[in-house]
Parts: sequence; structure tokens; C-alpha cells
Amino acid sequence: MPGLLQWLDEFAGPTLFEFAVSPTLKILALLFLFVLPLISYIVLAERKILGYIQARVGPNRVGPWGLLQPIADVVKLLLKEDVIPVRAVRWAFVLAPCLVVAPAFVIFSVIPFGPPSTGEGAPNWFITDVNTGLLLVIALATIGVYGLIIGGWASNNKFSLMGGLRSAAQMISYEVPQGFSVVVPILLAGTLSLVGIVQAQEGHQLFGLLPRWFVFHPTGIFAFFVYMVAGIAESNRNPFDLPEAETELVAGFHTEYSGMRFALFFLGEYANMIVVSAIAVTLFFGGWLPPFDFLGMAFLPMGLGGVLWFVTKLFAFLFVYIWFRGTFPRYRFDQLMDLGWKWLIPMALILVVLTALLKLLFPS
Amino acid sequence: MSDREPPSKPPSEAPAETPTEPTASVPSAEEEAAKKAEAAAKAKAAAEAKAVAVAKKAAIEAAKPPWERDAVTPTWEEAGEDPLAVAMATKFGEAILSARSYAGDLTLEVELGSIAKVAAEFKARHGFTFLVDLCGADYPDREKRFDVVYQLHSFTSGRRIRLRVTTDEETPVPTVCEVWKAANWCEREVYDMYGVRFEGHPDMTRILLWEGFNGHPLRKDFPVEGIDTGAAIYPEYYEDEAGPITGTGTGWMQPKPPVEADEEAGE
Amino acid sequence: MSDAIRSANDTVANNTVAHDDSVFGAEEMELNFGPQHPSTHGVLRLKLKVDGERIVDCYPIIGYLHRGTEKLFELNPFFQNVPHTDRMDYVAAATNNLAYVGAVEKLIGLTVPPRASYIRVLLCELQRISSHLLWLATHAIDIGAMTPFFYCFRERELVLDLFEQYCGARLTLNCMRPGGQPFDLPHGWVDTCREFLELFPAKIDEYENLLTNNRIWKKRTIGIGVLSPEVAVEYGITGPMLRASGIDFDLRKAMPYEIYDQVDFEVPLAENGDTYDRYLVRMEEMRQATRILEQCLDQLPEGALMAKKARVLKAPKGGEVYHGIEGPKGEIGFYIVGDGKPIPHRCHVRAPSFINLQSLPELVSNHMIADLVAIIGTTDIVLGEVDR
Amino acid sequence: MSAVKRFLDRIMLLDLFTGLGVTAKNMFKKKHTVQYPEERWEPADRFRGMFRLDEDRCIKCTLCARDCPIDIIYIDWHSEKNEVTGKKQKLLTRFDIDVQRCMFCGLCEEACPTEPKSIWLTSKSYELASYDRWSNLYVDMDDLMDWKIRPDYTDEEIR
Repeated sequence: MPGLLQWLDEFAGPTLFEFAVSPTLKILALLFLFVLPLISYIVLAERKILGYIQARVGPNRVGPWGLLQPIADVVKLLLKEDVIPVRAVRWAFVLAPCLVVAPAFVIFSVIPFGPPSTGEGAPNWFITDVNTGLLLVIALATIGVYGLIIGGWASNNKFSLMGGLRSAAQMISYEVPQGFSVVVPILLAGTLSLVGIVQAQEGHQLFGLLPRWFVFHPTGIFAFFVYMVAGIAESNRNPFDLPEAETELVAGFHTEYSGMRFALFFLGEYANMIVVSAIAVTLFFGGWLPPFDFLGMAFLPMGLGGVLWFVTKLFAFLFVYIWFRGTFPRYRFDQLMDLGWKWLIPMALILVVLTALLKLLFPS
Repeated sequence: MSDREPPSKPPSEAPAETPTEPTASVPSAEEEAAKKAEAAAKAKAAAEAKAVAVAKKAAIEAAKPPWERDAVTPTWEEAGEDPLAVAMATKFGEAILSARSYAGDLTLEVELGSIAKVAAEFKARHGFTFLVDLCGADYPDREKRFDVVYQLHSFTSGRRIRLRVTTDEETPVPTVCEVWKAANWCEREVYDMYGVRFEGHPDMTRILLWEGFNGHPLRKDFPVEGIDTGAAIYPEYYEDEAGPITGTGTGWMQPKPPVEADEEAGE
Repeated sequence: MSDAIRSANDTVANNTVAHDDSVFGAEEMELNFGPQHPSTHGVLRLKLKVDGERIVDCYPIIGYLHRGTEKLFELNPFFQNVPHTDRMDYVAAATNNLAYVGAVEKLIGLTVPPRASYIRVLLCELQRISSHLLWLATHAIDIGAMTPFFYCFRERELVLDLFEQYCGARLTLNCMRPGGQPFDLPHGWVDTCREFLELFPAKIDEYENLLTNNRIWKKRTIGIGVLSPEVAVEYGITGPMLRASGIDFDLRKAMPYEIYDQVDFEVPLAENGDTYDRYLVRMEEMRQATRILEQCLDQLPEGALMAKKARVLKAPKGGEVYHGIEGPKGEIGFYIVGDGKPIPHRCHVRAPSFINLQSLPELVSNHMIADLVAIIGTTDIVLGEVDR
Repeated sequence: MSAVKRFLDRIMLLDLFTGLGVTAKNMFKKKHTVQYPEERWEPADRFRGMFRLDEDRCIKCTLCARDCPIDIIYIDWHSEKNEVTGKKQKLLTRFDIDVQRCMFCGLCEEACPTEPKSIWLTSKSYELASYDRWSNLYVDMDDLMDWKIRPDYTDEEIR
């Protein structure tokens, strides 16, 4: 393996290695070591938590406490027949799941899971720190919607088509408030880099009682609310799971998908969920920062304490996602648009203006 | 169908008759006369005892709570003075063929052609705004074999009545869809099940059975085991042996355990 | 390609988007909703004309579950038909049984002993609770709330346990006979029932906490599928749907059967006739049902269970009756004609689901597809009863 | 006051939090799942399950067959001289029940005139699933007399 890397290095030159090969390998490593296991176990956790909410126990047959269930699921999905409907548009039908999954995974390259390297062999706990990181996230998240639309259209099924249309309308309209609400932390931090935004949240306020996370900022909390609502809608989760509302549209845009292609959509949805939660943690909840310094777990090597804090916050968000799913009914399509355009967008706009004013009046 | 009743005998309530003993000696005339008198007296006593027993039984019966008495089966009674029947009879005259009641429910038999008018009158004048039910019935012995029965309810008087028209296989019944919208599907069902058509119905199609079904299953002459549908009657739609098939009707097929069948064949 | 395959393909094509220019020119799309759809509660099929998500026209097609029950009734002696009635509205077997045996008793003139009457009312009210619980479960899941489904089934299980202890079956009870009740309450049944009644109101509160005030639930249900009282009467709608429209008509009060005139309960009413009101009325009906059950348990008399000679029944030739009772879904009634034999000449079912479903096209026009699902939910149909 | 409450309700999303509270509370309540092959649901005493037949009690009156609403009980009997007592007695030639069509209404048990019943359904055996309905769910006399409540699952079957 090292020989191969060296060969690649010599063959392609340092530039290519630095900018293409190394990030790709890192992304793949992140994907297969962190994201995919995380997703499969979030699926299990979702089933378990929903089970506990609903007076039952959830999957518990495969392995102890059902811990091997995700593996069984993956194997099942891989082995299942992959059906492509006769009248489907084949290339689009095949392309759509990839379009959903790929951007969702690429976003992970800019999310800071932990603090940057402090020397002494500690790694950077992110793949790359782009100085326009947040823009990249928003841009990539937008691509995902094409997958849903194309998938819904290519299946050549009316329910799929309606699911695709719903998701198009929903995701486009919710990207607007999401984008605006993200502007608030940018204004507060003064940078687009995600690492920079987290670093801007260090320290405490109110005589050290509260961490200086942006969620505890007077406008930040509302921005967080807007971001979260829009984020749930973006990731098509309950109570905004209209594109795949199973009781209305059978299964929405993925009605005709089966086997691994369906699994890709599924992965995309959960990856989106993780991305939205991770960004929320980064922007509003101080990323890898502990709430108080003495909880920082500085004794752990290589900045692992920060990673632990990040993952804890991430899981809290994911739990809330699942909790919502276990509690709320679903909005109707026009009501969803109503909420987005009449409430969230004006609210986000006002918040941006307010934050800017606050920033002007109290520069500190 | 009487063989379906359980053969257990009802407990005998009348005391058993004592059998007369045959006498061995040759009876003389006197003896005969005495015997006759005795027999007459016996018969009289028996009759008296019977009467007492009947009276006693009636008394016991009357003392019993209603559920232990014999069932009092209702019978048809002429409605006579019922104000509703009188009002309708005066209004429509000949169109009301009869007005009777059974178990407290007034039933008007209405002439076929005027059912829609009668129904509208009931709704408008007498407050029968609510069509509870509409159904058909088949009496194959009659010349006009089909009944269409309407159950009406009035919220104002809290009363229920029944209208009935009689028709044969060809004559359509005027629809009451304009009077009560509820009649729409019910009339379709009657058409589906009996083949009775309704004149002026907005959508006179089958409702429960499929469009191509050949027959009206609730007619008494429709075979219980079903009819052949599919390939047999729609060769243009189905290939041989394809399409819906008919069962034996009894739902019963003798399972053939392969081993035993072979043994029998061997013997 | 054989004809059979072609016809199968045609039905598939019916559910797909046509590949021609008219896709972009057309205003309306035909959508085949069901018979295999998660929220049509069975095999209901709706031919929809939709303009985007808005429903322009709706044409219900039923009959996929038709089993010829009315023909079966004409083959069997009276008491053998009771199991067949279980299978019409299969989530409310006890009320079906009561409607049927009530009609037979009226036809023959049988009087039912009071204890049997009380047991019947007990079973019917329990059945009303269980049927409403199933309705709430499916209705909530139609609107997207998943959890009430499991909570409702949790409590429904307790009701089914009570049924099982009484008659040995949980769903298809076959628990009544013309002339009375086949068995007495088992030992300890009354106590188990009281335990359930103590526990149940708190559970209703739990469902209400989840749904009644929830803003999403309200948004999805208020003003959806409004059924005005005039239209409701016109369509012959009965049961909670009618009462949600503000018409005070409950057969238990209007024409008391069994011992309903001896218990004290209220008939919940609402005004607007929308989906939310139908939801509220049904929730309140469950509470009233617990009240009736408590009173029945208190008043339960001792005594006989069967009328005399109830097993050998011969209906008078030509005699005909209609007997309706208040089932959980509306008035379920039987029209029976006697034949001078122990079998009915004609036995027609007035199926509340069948008649209530008729109003669906009127209710859903100009609503969205998501509302259609909510409206089907509160119409509370059971396809076994619609198709019979 | 109510206006304030309504306003708070609107802004604070109290209704949503009530719902979240309900689900959170239920997360820690008793679970109702029955782990099937290991723990089994115990039917009530009157539960109508698989048939049992006692040939000795049966008086061959065929009432159960007549009272069956769907006619799935098939009974044939013949007379035979008992070799020990020398009396003639009725013997069952066949007593078949087509259980795949049975709706477990219990009318056959009700019709049985013997005391205790010679055919009864309260055997508490409900595990009637089978791979082959013709051979497994068409039960003859021997099966009915000696119906084994399904044996405990082996480990292999659980897997």
C-alpha cells in the first residue's frame, strides 16, 4: 500500500496527490469507516427508538439486541433483485440514486468532526478546510434534489412523479430560509469556513454561565430554529416527509425502486439527516467545543475529546429527528409551502437584518 | 330442511296415558255394560283432568317471564286507521295497493309507476328525509317476481316505514335518486344483484361485480356454486384455460394423498 | 404477445404517465388510487382526476371483496348465519351479530332474557371501543402520525382479550344467537372488564395529548371534507359521521333496543362536520362507551340467557322485518324475509360503510390528495362490509 | 388570560411539546412485545382453537356436521358387533374436518349433545400454520383424536 502511494506520488507529482488523490482516499476512508456504519446504525437506532416509543422492542433477533440487524439489512438489499420497470427511462432511473447519494457524501469532506491539528501527531479532524465551506455545503445539498426529481420522473409512475414534484418544490423553497438562516452565524463569526465558525464560538458569556455558542445568541436561537425546521424539511423527514408520504403516495419518488438502488436513496436520506445535524452542531452548538472547559476531556490524546463532544451533539440531534418522527403527523403539501414562504423566509430575512444591526451596534 | 333440526325431543309436558290392560276372561253383557260405564267415567275424568292440566299449564305459562314463554310470532295486520296510510291513500288513491304492518312496521305497497312520486311526497310532506335502506328481493313463484323495498325514516316523528314495489324482469322501476341521493348506490346494487333496472338513474352500472359478469347472483335461480366465468364465456379475452375459472361450488375437493392412491390402484 | 398479457399491460399503463406531447398540454391527470394502496383501508379503488395535487373528480369502484354474503344467508338456518355476519364488518363483529339476531328475534317474536340483553350491550360497547380504536389508529397513521397506531392497538388488545375470555374468539366473535346468549360471562370477567374501564380513560387522554391540540393535526383536519347536515341526510349517512355534522340521531336514543333505555349516556355532537369534528365525536363516543359499560356492569342482573326453544326457529312465511342498530360505523340493519322454514328467504344488510362511502366523491372534490387520505380515514369504512 | 395563553401556545409550540412528552414518557413504559417462539401467548380458557375429538364419547349423531355453516365436517359410520359384549354398536368410518376452510365459529361444539362434548375446540392450540394446506389442514379422525399441540420449536426452526 505505501509503495502504491509512493508510486502515485511519483507518477502524478505532488500537486495531483495533494489535491486529488489524498482527499479522495480520505473521503473513502471517512465514508467506509465512519459514515456508512453510522448510517446503518442510525437506521437500527431509529427502529429501536421508535419501537421503544411505540410500546414494542424493535429489532432484536439478529445478534445481541439486534446489533447485527444493519448488516443483515445490507446483505438483503444487496442480494435483492433490482427491478427496472419496462417503461422507465433507464439512464435516468439508474442515475437518480447516485445523484442523491454522491453530493450528500461529498459534504462530509468539509465538516469538522474535531479540532484542527495541534501538532504532536494529532491529525486534523476534517478532510479539508475550505474557506468557503458553508457555500460548498449549500451548493452540494442543492444537487441532491435533482436525484429525487429525476428518480420520480424516470420511474414512469404517477405516484413517483408526484413525489418527485413535491420534493422539488419542497427542497427548493426550504433552501431559501435555510440559506438565510445560515447567514446569521456567518455574520456572527465573520467567516465562511466551518472550522473558523466553530473557533469563533469559543469562550463564555454571562459571567461564564453559558458557552458562547451561537444558539445562545439572541438572534442565533431563532436562526437555529429556522435552520432546523428547514433542515428537517430538506432531509425529507417527518413531519415534512411529503415526497415519500407512504400513506398518500405509496412511497413517493422511490416507489419503483428496489434492491440496492432503493438502498442508495435510503442512504442519501440518512446521510442528509446527518449532514443537517452536523451543520447545525457546527454552526450553532459550537462543533467540537465542550460546553464548559472542565468537561473538555483534554486528557484524551489527539483531540479525541473534541470529536467525542461533536459526536455526542450529533447523536442528540439525530435522536430528536427520530423522536419527531415518532410523534408528529405529516403536513400537507400546500401547508408546507405556506410555512416555508410565509413564515420561515420572512423570519430568516428579519433575523439577518437584526443580526447585522446588532453587529453594527455592538461590534464586540 | 327439517333434518337440520336437532332430533332431541322437547321434554314431554302432557302426562303419559296409562295403557289399558287386556283382560283374559270372556266378558259377559253385564260386565261389558259396567265396563262401558267405567270407561265413560274414565274418559270423563281424563277430559276433566286434561282441561285442568291445560288451564294449569296456561296459568304457569302466564306466570313465566316472557322469555320462557313460546314465541309470539307477529302477523300481518291491516294498517287501517294509521294516519300516514290514510293520508297517502287519499292522496294517491289507486297507487297505494295496500297498507299493512308487521311487527309494528308500516308497509305500503305502491304501484310501480308512481313510486318516485310517492317517495317525493313522503319526503316533502311527511318528513321522511332519510332513506335508510333500499334493497331487492326475489320471489320466483310470482309472476312479477322482484320486490324493491325502501326503508324510510323521519327525524321529526321518529318513525320508520317501508315502501314496496313489485316488478318483473323487464319493467324498469322509476328511480328515487332525485329524492334521496343515498338511493344511487343501493339501486345499482339491486340492478347488480337482481337485474332490476331503474329508469332515470344517472349511472346504471354494476357496482359490486365486475362489468362483464354474466348473471345476477341473488336471483333464486342463480346457482349457488357459481357460474363459469372467464374463458368459457369470453373466448375473445382469454386464452384457453385462462381467466377466472369456476370452482366446484362446494369448495370441497377430495385431497389425494399420493401414497394411498397408489396402494389402492395396486390392489 | 397474447391478449391476456396485453390486457394486463394496459392496466399497468393506466397508472403510468403517457409518453406523448399531451403530458405538457394536459390539464388533468387520471390517477388510479388503489385497490392496492396503503391507505384505502382495504381494496377500495378510486379513479381520480387530479389537477396537480387537487382532486377534480373521484369515482369509487368497489366490489373487490365481494363474497356473496347475502346469498350465503339464504342457504343456512338462522343461527348458522351468525358467523357469516362476523365477516362483514370484521372489526366490529359483535354489533353485526346483534343487528342480525335482533332482526331474527323481531321476525319470530322472541323475547330475550334481561341478562342476555345486558351481556349484549356490554359486548357491543366494547366492540364500539375496539372499532373506534382501530379507526383512530389507521386514521392517525394515514395523516402521518405513526405512534398512536401502536398505542391504540395496545389498548385494543385488552378489549380483544375480554372478547376472547367471553366467547373464545378475538375478532370473529360469533357471540350471539337468536333468542339470547350462548354462554354466560366467565368467572372473573366482570373484574377484568372493570380494570380495563379504570385504565382506559387515561389512555384516551394520552391519544388526545398526542393529537387533539397538535397544530399539524389541526391543520390537516379542520375544514377538511366538510359534510353539511343537509347533504349528510341526503346521502343517508349514519353514525359518528352524521353526528359530527350536527344531526342528533343515534339509534340507541331514537329507537332504544336491548337495554339502552336503562343506561344513562350522552350522544356527542359536533357542528362543522369536518374531519376534525368526526375525530372529536368518535373520541367522545369512546368515553361514553366506558360510561355505558360501567353502568351495565353495575346493573347486570342474574338469570336465564336463552329464550325458550330458541334453537328451533321457523320464520313465518312472508313475514318481513327491518331491524337496525347503532354500530360503531353507523346504522347497521338487517332486512329479513321469512319463508316458513328455518332459513331466511331474503336477508339484506344495510351496511353503514357502503352507504357512508357514497358521499366520498362529494367530500373530496377540490381537496388535495393528502386530504383524500384523511377523509377516507374518517369515513371509517371497512371494505368487508362495503362489498359484503 | 386566555388570550395570553393562546399567544403563548402559538409561539411556544406547547402543543407540540405535549406530544413529545407523551412519546418520551412511553419510551420508558412497559413493552408489550411477546417474543414469540420463546414466550407464547396463552389463550383464554374458552379460546376456540384446533379441534379435538373423542371417539368413545361420540354417539355418531352427525349433529355437528349438520350445524356446520359451511359443511366442512364429513362423517360416515357403520354398525359392527362388538366381539367382547356381543352388542351392536356404531363405529366411525370417517370423521374428517377440512380445517383450511374452517372459520372456528364453534357451532359444532355447541351442537354436540354428549356431556362432556365429544368434539371441542378449546384445545388452546392455535399454531396451525402449515406449508401444505391440502395434506396438513385436512384432518382425519386419527389426527383429531391425537392432535399434538405443536411441539416446541427446535433451535434450527427459530433460525
